[in-house]
Amino acid sequence: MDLVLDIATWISMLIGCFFVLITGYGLLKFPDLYTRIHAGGMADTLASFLIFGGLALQSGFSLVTAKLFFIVAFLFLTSPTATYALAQATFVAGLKPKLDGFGEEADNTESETEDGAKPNNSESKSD
Amino acid sequence: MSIFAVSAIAILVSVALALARAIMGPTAYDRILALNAIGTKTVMLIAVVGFMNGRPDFLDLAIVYALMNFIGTLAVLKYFKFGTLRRGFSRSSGGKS
Amino acid sequence: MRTIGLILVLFAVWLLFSGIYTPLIISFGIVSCILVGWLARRMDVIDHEGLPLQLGIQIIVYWGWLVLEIVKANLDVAKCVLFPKKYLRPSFFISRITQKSDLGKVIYANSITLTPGTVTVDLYDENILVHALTEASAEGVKSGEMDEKVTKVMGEA
Amino acid sequence: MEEFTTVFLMALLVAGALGVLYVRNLFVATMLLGAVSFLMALIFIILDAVDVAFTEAAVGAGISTVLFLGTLSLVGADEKKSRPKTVLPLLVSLIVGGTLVYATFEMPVVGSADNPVQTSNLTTRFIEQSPKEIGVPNMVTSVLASYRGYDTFGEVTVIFTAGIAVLLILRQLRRRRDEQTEGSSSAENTETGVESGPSPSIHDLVPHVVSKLLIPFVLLFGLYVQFHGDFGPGGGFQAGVIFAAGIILYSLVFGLEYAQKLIPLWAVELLLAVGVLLYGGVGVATMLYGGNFLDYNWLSADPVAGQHLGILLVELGVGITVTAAMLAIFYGFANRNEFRENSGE
Repeated sequence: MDLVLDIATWISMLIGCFFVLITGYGLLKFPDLYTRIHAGGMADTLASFLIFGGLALQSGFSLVTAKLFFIVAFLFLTSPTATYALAQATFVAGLKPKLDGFGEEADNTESETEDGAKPNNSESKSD
Repeated sequence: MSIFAVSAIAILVSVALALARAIMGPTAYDRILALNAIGTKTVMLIAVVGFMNGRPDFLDLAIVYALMNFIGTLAVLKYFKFGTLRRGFSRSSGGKS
Repeated sequence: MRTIGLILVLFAVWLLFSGIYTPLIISFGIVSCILVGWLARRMDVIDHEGLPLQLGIQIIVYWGWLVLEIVKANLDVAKCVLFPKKYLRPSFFISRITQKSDLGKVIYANSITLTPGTVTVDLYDENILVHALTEASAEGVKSGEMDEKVTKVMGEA
Repeated sequence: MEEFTTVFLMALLVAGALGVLYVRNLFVATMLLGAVSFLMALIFIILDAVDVAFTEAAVGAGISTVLFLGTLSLVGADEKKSRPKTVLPLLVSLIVGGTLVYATFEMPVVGSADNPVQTSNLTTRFIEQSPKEIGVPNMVTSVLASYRGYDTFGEVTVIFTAGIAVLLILRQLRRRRDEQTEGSSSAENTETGVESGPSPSIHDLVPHVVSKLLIPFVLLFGLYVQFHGDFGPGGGFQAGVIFAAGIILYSLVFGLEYAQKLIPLWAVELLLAVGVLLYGGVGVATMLYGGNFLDYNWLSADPVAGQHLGILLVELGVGITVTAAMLAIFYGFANRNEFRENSGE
C-alpha cells in the first residue's frame, strides 16, 4: 500500500516538476508579454495541483491535507485574479500584442477591441 | 534521493529562469509577471521543503506567501494603473461623476 | 443571516487549521470568528458574492470538469512552449457572455484564465476579451461550452 | 542536497541584489527587492529558522513592497542622475566586505557539534528548562516573549514610535487635506454610505469579487497565527502584519475611504497605544504581584500557567501594536498621496 502511494507521489510530482520547468522555460522563451502570461499561469494550475496532490498523498488523511487543500484553493482563486489584473493593466496601458494568428479575423477583432477599450480608458483617466 | 529533493531542484531551476525574466524585463509588466511566478513557485518550494524536513507546519508559511504574493501583485498593478494606492479598484467615489 | 453562516464557515476553517483542541484555543477561535464576522459585516463583503453558498454542490461538479479541461489545456501549452514555431498562433478575440450576475461573469472569466492557453484580458458589460495562444484553445472558448456550463451552475440558464 | 540548495539560492540572491543595484527605475527595483525577499525567506526556511522566515515573508515580501509603492507614488519612480562615481565608496565597501568575508573563515561550521552555539550553557538551559518553566512548545516564542521580554518590549516600542512618527509628520498634511476636500469627497461618501456598498467598476470586477470572498479568511488567518504562536511558527509580529495585510487588501480593492471608515484613524491611534500599554501593563502587574518587571511567574499561583498567560497577553499586545502601526503607516502614505494629487489639480 505504501509502495503504491509512493509511486503515485513520484509520478504526480515528477509530472508537476516537468510542468514547472516548462513554465520557467516559457517565461524566458515566449516572444511577448501576452504569451508569457500563458506560460506564467501554467505553474499555478496543473503544476501546483500535481505537486500539492503528490504531497497530499504522502501526508495521509490529516489536518495537513486540509491545509494543502486550502493552499490549492487559494491559488486557484488568486492566481487567475492576479493574472487578469495584470493582463487588464497591460491592455489599458496600450501594449500591443504580437499576433501572427488568424489573419484578417485577428485584424478585425483588434480594431474592435480598440473601439471597446478607448472610451473606458479615457474614463479611467478623467476621474 | 527522494522525490522531494528532485522537485525542489526543479522548482529552484524554474525560479532561476523566472528571476532572469524579472531582471531582463523588458517592460514592467514582464517583471510583475515574473515576480508573481516566483511567488507561486516559492509557495510550492516551501511546501516541498517542509515535507523534505518532515515538518509540515511549514504550510502556514506557504499560505502567508501565497497571500502576500497576491496582495503585492494587486498593489503593484494598482499603483501602475492609477499611480496611487488610495483609490479602490472599484473607483466608486468619484468614478461616477 | 449570512453573517452567521460566514461565522460558521470560518469556525470550520479554524478547526481544520488549528489542530489543537484545548478549551482555551477553541474559545479563542470562537472569539476570532465573531470578530472577523463583525468586521466583514462592517466591510459589507457578506452577500451572495462574498459567501456564495447558493451555488451549492453544482460548483463542485463544475470544478471537476474544469480540472479535466485544465489538464488538456496544459498539455497544449506545453507543446507550445517546446515547439513554438509549430504551434504558437496567438490571437485576440471578443466573446459574448451569457451570465447575468457579476459572480457568474467572474467565475467564467477566471475559468478562462485558469485554462492555460486562454487568458481573460478584459471583462466589460456582456463582452469578454480573450487572448488565446493557439487556434485550438481559441476554439475552446468560442464554442461556448464553458460559458453554458457556468450559466447552468449559476442557475441562470 | 541542502548545501546545493543554499548555494543556489545564495547565487540567485546575489543576482537579484545586483539587479536591484543596476536598475534605474525605482519601481522595478522595488519589485526586484520583493523577489529578493522571497529568496531570503527561502534560505531561512532551509536553515530551519521558521519564525524568521515567517516574518521575512510577511514583512519583507508583502507589506514593505506596498509601503515602498506608497512612497514611490509620492516621490516618483525615476532615480536621480547620480553624481560621478568616486573611487572612495567602492574602496570602503570592498575593504569592509573583504574583512567580513575574512571573518567568516573564523566562524564555526554551521551545525557542527563543537559550535559555540551548541556547547553554550544558555542553549542547553533553554532547551532543557524552557518546556518545564514555560510549557510552550515553540521555543522561539518562549525565548522571545518571556526570557527576553525586555528586548521584545523594546521592539514593540520601536514600532510604536515609528507609527507615531509617521502619524505626526503626515498629520499636518492630512488636516489641510481634510479642510480642502471636506465639501466634495466626504459628502459623497455619506451619500454612498458603507451600507450600500461600493459598486465595482465594470473592468475591475474580477479582483473585486474574489477579494470579497477572501478578505474574511485572510483576517481569520491572521488571528490564527496570533493565537497559535505558542505551538507553531508565528506570533504577534507576523499576525499583526497579516491582519493589517487583510485590511490593506480591502483598502486596495475598495478604496482607502472605506478602510478608514472600517477602522478610523482615531481607532488606529488608540490601538497603537493599547498594544504597548497592554505589554507594559503586564509588566507592571507582575510588579504589583511582587515579582520583577515582566516576571510572569507571579501572574498565577502556578508559575507555568502564569508564564502562559503572560506570553499570551504580551503577544496580543505585540499583535495589536503591529497591526495599528502598519495601518498607520499605510494610511499616512496613501492619504498624503491623495493630498498631492488634489493640490496638483
